Amino acid sequence: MVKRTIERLEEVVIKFAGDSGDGMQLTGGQFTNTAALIGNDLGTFPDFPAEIRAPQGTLAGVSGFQLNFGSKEIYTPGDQCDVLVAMNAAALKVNLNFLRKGGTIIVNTAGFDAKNLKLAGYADNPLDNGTLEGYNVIRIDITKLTREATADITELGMKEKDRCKNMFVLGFLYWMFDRPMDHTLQMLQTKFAKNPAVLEANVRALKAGYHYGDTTETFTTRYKVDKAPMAPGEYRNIMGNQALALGLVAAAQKSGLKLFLGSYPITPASDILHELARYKNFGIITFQAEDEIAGICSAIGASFGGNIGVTTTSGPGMALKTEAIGLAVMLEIPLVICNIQRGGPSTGLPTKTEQADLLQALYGRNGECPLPVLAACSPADCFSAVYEAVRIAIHHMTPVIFLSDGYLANGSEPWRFPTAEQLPDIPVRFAEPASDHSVFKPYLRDERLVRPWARPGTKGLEHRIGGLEKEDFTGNISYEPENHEHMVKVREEKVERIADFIPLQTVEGPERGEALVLGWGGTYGAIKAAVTQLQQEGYRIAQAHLRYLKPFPRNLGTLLLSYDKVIVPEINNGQLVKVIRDKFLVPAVGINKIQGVPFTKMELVQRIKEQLG
Amino acid sequence: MVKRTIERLEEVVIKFAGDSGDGMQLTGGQFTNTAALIGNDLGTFPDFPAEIRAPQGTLAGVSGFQLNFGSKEIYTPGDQCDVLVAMNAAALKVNLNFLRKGGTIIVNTAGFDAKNLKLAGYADNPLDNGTLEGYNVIRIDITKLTREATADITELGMKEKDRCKNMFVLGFLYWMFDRPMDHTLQMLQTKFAKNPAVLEANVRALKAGYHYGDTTETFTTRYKVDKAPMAPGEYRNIMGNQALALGLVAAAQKSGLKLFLGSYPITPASDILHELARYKNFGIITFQAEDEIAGICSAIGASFGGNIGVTTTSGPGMALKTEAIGLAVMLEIPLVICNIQRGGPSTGLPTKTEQADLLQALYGRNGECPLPVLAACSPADCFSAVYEAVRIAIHHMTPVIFLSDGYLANGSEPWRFPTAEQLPDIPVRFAEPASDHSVFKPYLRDERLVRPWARPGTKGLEHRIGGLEKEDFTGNISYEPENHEHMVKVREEKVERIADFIPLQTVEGPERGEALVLGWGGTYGAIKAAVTQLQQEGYRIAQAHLRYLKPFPRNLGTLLLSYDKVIVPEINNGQLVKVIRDKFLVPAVGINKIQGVPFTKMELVQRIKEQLG
Amino acid sequence: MAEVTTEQPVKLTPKDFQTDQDVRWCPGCGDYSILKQVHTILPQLGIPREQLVFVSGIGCSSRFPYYTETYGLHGIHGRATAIAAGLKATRPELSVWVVTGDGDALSIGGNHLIHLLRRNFDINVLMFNNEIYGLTKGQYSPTSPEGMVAKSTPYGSLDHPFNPIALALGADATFVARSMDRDPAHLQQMLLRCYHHPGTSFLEILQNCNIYNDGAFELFTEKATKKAHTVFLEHGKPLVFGEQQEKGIRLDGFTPQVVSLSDYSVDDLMVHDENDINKAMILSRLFEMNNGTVTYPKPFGVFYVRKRTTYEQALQKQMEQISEKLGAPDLNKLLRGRETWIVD
Amino acid sequence: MAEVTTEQPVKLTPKDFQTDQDVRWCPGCGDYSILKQVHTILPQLGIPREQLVFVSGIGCSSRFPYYTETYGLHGIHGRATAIAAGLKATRPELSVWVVTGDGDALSIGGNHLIHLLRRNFDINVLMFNNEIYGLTKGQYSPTSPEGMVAKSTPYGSLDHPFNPIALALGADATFVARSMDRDPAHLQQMLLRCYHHPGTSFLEILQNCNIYNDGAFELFTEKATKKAHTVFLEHGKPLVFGEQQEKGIRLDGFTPQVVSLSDYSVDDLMVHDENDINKAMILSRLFEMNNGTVTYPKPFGVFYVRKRTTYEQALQKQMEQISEKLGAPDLNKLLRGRETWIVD
Ligand SMILES: Cc1ncc(C[n+]2csc(CCOP(=O)(O)OP(=O)(O)O)c2C)c(N)n1
Ligand SMILES: Cc1ncc(C[n+]2csc(CCOP(=O)(O)OP(=O)(O)O)c2C)c(N)n1
Ligand code: SF4
Ligand code: SF4
Ligand SMILES: [Mg+2]
Ligand SMILES: [Mg+2]
Repeated sequence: MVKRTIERLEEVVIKFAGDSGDGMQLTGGQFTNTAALIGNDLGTFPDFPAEIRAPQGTLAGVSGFQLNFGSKEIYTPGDQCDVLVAMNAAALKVNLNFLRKGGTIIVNTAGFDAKNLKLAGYADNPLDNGTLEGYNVIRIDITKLTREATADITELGMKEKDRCKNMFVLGFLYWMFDRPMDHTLQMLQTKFAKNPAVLEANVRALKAGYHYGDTTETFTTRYKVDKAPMAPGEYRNIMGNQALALGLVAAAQKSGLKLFLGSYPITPASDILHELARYKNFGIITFQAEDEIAGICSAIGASFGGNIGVTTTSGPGMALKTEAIGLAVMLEIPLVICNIQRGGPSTGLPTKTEQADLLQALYGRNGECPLPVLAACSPADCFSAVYEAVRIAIHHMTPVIFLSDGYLANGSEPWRFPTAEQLPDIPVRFAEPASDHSVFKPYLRDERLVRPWARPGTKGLEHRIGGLEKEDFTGNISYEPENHEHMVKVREEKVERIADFIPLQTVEGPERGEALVLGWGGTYGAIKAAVTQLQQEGYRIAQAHLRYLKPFPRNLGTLLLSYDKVIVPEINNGQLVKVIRDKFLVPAVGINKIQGVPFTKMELVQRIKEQLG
Repeated sequence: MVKRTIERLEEVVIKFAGDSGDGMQLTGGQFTNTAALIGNDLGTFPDFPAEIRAPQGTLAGVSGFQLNFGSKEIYTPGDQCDVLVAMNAAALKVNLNFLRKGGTIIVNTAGFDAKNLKLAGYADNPLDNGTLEGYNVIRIDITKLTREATADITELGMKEKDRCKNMFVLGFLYWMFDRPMDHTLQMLQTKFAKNPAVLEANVRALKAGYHYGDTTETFTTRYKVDKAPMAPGEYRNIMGNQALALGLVAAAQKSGLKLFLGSYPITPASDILHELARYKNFGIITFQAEDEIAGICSAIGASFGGNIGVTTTSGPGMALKTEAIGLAVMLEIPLVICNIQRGGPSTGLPTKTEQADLLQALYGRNGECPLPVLAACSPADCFSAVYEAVRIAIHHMTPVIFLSDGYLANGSEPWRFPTAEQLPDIPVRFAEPASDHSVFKPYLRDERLVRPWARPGTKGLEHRIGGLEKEDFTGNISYEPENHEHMVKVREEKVERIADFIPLQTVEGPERGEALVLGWGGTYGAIKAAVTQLQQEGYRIAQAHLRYLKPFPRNLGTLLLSYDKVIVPEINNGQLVKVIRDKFLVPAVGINKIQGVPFTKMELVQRIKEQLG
Repeated sequence: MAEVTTEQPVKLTPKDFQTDQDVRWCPGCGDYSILKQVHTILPQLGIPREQLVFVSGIGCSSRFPYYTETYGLHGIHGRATAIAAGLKATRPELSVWVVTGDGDALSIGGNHLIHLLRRNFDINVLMFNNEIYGLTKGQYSPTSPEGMVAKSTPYGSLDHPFNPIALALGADATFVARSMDRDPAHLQQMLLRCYHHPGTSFLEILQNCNIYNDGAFELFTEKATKKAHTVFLEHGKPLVFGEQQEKGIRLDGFTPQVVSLSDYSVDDLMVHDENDINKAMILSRLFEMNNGTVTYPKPFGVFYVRKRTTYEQALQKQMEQISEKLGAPDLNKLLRGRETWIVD
Repeated sequence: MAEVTTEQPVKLTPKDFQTDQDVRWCPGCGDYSILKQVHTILPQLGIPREQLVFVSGIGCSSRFPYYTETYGLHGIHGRATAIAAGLKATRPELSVWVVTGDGDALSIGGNHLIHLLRRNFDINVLMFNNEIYGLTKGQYSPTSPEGMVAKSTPYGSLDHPFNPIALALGADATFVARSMDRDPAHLQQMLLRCYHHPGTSFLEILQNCNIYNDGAFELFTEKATKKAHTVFLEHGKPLVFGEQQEKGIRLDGFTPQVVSLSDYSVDDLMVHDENDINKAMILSRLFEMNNGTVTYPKPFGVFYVRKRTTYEQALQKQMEQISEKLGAPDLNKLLRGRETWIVD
């Protein structure tokens, strides 16, 4: 047996790519979980085709899953990949330019027959014509080997056996990166408990892949990626939408309130609805409404009823909700509106990510209609950020807009999940009838300018409210000029005072310097990676990432003045930068990318350098 | 007979106030027309009750009509009134604090009986208890005198006779301001042609009022307001919504296109629908849709069909249209969206004015979704501004948002209307099939980045477009990252290039100085009046009023830098000022009023002075 | 119908349901009578004020909650039904009422209405049909007759109107009825039926807008013509009407005929069966059959009623079943998920 | 139906209606068949491609326009009907088709659909009913059966579904029909009927989503069961069905009964009259009558059709009348208004 080198790597990016039917998401997910269990830090991002099921073998049908894992802190799913798995010609074509020069390609040679080449639009075979020069190409006839491995399972047809191809690849990669198969074997046991033949086929394919690496003499290098130095604790892997759903459930539990989700399906927000629909035993009610307007309006009804009303949506759905958001602002009831942003405008790029709904969140309603806006910065952060959104909504009796995006929603990362006890309390205080039986005043405010929440069914608090301008204190309809101005100012001030109840903005890096890179939302990881590298290169720059977009943390203005330059990278055409310039009159500049995909570290490094001159 | 003084006045403000049923709008309108015919410059504003028909005699039921007319240029309906007509106690109570000290009050004493006083919430009679000290009070039992004047018209009952009270007042005011009755007599002839008894009663009341002034010895002063030095030409009086409707009709005629209005009624925009519905012979199609979404969507269908699609609405309706506006931006079709702003947020103050939808117009959509935004600055300006909006929509193949407001919509002023020939051309060029029969490219752009408009029914131009991101040139669906960024930038740049086809921003006043007062929309008159006064007081300030809010005129930035200070008065909580600060990084400051009513000249004068320190 | 337990039997009077707000409808508006009938029946429900919620949209009619001393939400145009659904889903023990207009319910709110009806939340929908937009000062509505001259249609409307009863039946409503502002006794009876029906109750109330559409329903409300032009539906009773109760409705196949009781006996007449959807559908179109020769009366009363699980019942049952199956909620277990690892 | 004049008779083939875009539905999707049948009948209409416009909303089905070489507009979710109305109002000479899904038409777009139907624009609405949201990957829709387990209802849906035919009839539609993806000949026939009906044609097309709701309509589409579970409506013909055409539908009062032709003769059966609204309403609920004991078939074909002036006809007539009355437009006169004065 040939002795093989084992190379130690700090960080590896693998992209699994194949036809939609090839099971790449599952493969990637399994590799991810195994890496996590071993103790690597990681970040993942799936790359679904826009069509439900595009014809097999076509470019439109390619489905991918990217995983970045390492023995150091990982901030993103990775810029370029080190290893590309290409199950067919189309998968190679779509992904080749994301592979770094010198990287490894594992190809299923069976996916490069004449038909596949034609569907992928290759005139001749890239495996043979020099296209892949400079890469380390590992050719395996995965189809054939899988068939062989499962040859004597007579219960299954060829088609079913071929479906195990992905396990072969996974086995091979487990071998290559020296990972145990246990986790996946366990998963297969559970998944196919009722179907022993399929189970057997999958297990055989997995092991065949592993042993193929082990026994075939061609492959001389194996890699080892050690544990990452992560904060001690118990971890799980989590995707953004899942974290968001759990954050809502946790908030419901901790507040002791029922949570009602009124929602209408839309990519990439639907999974929150799907996820929450499973938690009926947590008292979570999900209501698939007839449209987005009914989604938010039913949530408003639920909030008026003394529950946590939530609605989830994306771009076009958000546009439809703006009238009702105005009502919620007038009613001053707790409500959480989650916008999982996607590429716009209009129907836009439904399956791609973007951050272009910030100005809509801040200003996209008729009239002066202020409300708090929060954004999550990583998949796992969706949990705590939405939890905070619920807390603010209840504590300050206000609708809150919570922004996530397609990248966070479908991306995943390790999460040191909290225990229920560690979560901050969400105290709820419903109004109670005055002891002197005086008339209830639904708009009598406390020092935070917050009005009482009267739960229908409570004797003595009967009251009527609506979307017309109302008299302060009594809530009666009022057309009085001065009252209107007063109420507009009070509603604004109420939101601004939330700043007294949120943390000051922190920075990562020097307290003053050449530049502050100011971001928000899903760009955190990429900015972090880029700024870290630039700091290592000696630049005196720092990073600040906003969770609170309205109100801003009290110290933001002072903070901005401590740097020579403020640079604002965004996955849009420049939105936060507008607000910063207006509010603080600093000549902040944007770095913008509007391609439906996140920043890569390297492009940020380069573009920040350009800004630093 | 006593000889009476005739006093010459430069400018007079009269407010007609009474119960909704008292016909004050008609009275005001008649006095206005007569003043206009005489050659006064003028501005008016009606002040409707919020209820359809609040109980008679209550404060909520008071209906008012304010008229400012003069022998000099008039910019607003006036801050305070010189003459108040109060038909009952409630009318007095609601309006007294808008009367200048020393002003004249004409009261109908019959409207101050015990019942009326109680309904108005007066503990005792203000006519007797000193409340009106310092005013010149003219008490007339108008009800009784009207009944007497019409006593022998046996065909009519008391109720019908009492309805002529307003004519008595009008007659009296005609006498007081030395105006001819002809115009009103004519109007009555036409209006009551089929009802001679009612005609007779009205004519008698009118004349009785006139003669009452003439023959009663108590009133010793009459006033004369001479012709104003207006630009020579033919004038008519016009309200904002009416001007807007005419502007649309004119644009349809001049472009040779059909105009389709898809709209859903909402205050204060409904009158545009009502008005346009009358012009069927101009090929105007009005469609009262089932909601605002259907309103704009049907207009989009019409635009796609090669017509001018228009939709009109206000606050809450605008919110509902934002998703469809996004579609129109993607389709790049001509469409005019008129938002007649009202008090917000939510249902807000439906019958009051506000300018708080500017940021919504600019940013209130999902994704990067740019379109031109224009605003009218006076009732008559609604005509030319909306005409320009149509021109831009067609010339640049883009939806355009046109902003007016409740104040402009219902206000009126003299209008030197153009002839059809004087109106700028609106050339329309539909795409034609290529002579070489090559495939039609719906997104092939010209040097203005404008795409061709292909009219369904044209052979060879069959094409399919929609709200998904599209490839430039072909218009095919495209999920390509670079294409998306390109298209986002192109759509933005296309709108920005409109700046090459609009006039540079002008200023009224010195070219440099202490301050520039920058406004937009319905505040023009009030700012003009205030700035004029301040200039007369010696301040070196100027006024610039924006018609184009996106794109800004090319010279705006330079212009702002020519003044020490930029002051932005708005009927909102500060919206244009945000855009100016962001875009030009000048420390512009706002003067804001959010009371559902326009600025008065004097409060602007004072608040600008405060800013000047 | 909502089940409610209270400490003590509640003794309320109509006056207890008046608020301190001035009622601001136009003098003479039909809304006043409806308000009065509602205030009259509310004390008869035997539930305390705090268990009642009135939700409305926008329109003259939608000002209703301000005038009723219960919990109330004056929503946005057309969305009262959607708001009420969310409230009822989370608070099934409350008695939820929607007050809406023909524009609010059938124009902008048409979709939420039909979805509410199919889902069958136990909510009582009172649709004030004045065949006009009152609040916005007189445009025609989706129930206005073709040719109506109104503010937005100076030359007459072109729209074929909805038949609200037929639409509700088409949307699988479980309770469909019609009454009018000018028949207090009947209206009260219908309101009580709405309350007692467990499921969405759709009640069309013809309401006179004396400012913008005065007299639209004179034929049915005025003494002189009412008897000849209305037929009051009663379960199990034959369809008899006319000045002297001298006419009836008979079915010729599926085609309703107006017959004289001098030619036919009462036994020949169609007998109303409020549980028969097919009959209900036929009756929903009875008045439309008017032609030059024969005048068909307009039916009032309950067209159709059936029992079907309410949405909130099904929801509650499902939640209980699932909870039983999955056990008590364990947040820590949920947060852990299925796979974890420990870093130390 | 749209009247069109062209210079020359047009001779087109189905191929002429294919575009250069790859069809991106899932392999096996029922949409392919529908596309094919539409492409098959289009050349039979005798109108040129440029006179045709396909408007759609959002959904798998709504991608249709991209695959059809005519004018096309892929709109936003639920609004195709509203867009089409504006197009047809201004361009009555075009033949306008709406392609929509059960979610697009009945969920978010329910309101525009029912308003389109009552207004009766001459537009052909093809609703692909797969009882699921395809494009968003498998949530239940307003036509999904109660209890359906889908992405958003892991424990079964609680919603009582719409009956699209009953809803359309309740909304006063003038043409209501049903067909299926798997019966090309019938589908073609129905498409042609839609085209030739002057007014809004509502055609429900049962369509198999083989990814998220495979086999939902097997009972009606598969050879083994089709004959026993479907009844094809033909005007003037008795309602016969069954494996051997051995069964029929008979009316007992208003209640349809399934009878065996060994017990009854064909003459006893209900005869389809597509102009009878009452019969159509009864038939619309036929399949719902299934209970443990008796199985009622699902009707296919034209349930109901009637002539009623189309909206655009009424509009055009009104515009002509007004123009005649008011005379040629005179912009200068309009701008002057009624009262002017001269300043010199
Ligand atoms: C989104 C929105 N669109 C339009 C309006 C304007 N609006 C208020 S009430 C109304 C119609 C009222 O008609 P109806 O529902 O019949 O009530 P009614 O006043 O006749 O009782 C309209 C169009 C609004 N408030 N909000
Ligand atoms: C405003 C808006 N809401 C939601 C969506 C997401 N969405 C797209 S298609 C669709 C439903 C599709 O179902 P259906 O109409 O039945 O079409 P099918 O895909 O089944 O053919 C939804 C919810 C959207 N695009 N826009
Ligand atoms: S406008 Fe009509 S419906 Fe509205 S309050 Fe007045 S009378 Fe009643
Ligand atoms: S998801 Fe279903 S409806 Fe959509 S294309 Fe695939 S099979 Fe057809
Ligand atoms: Mg109404
Ligand atoms: Mg579907």
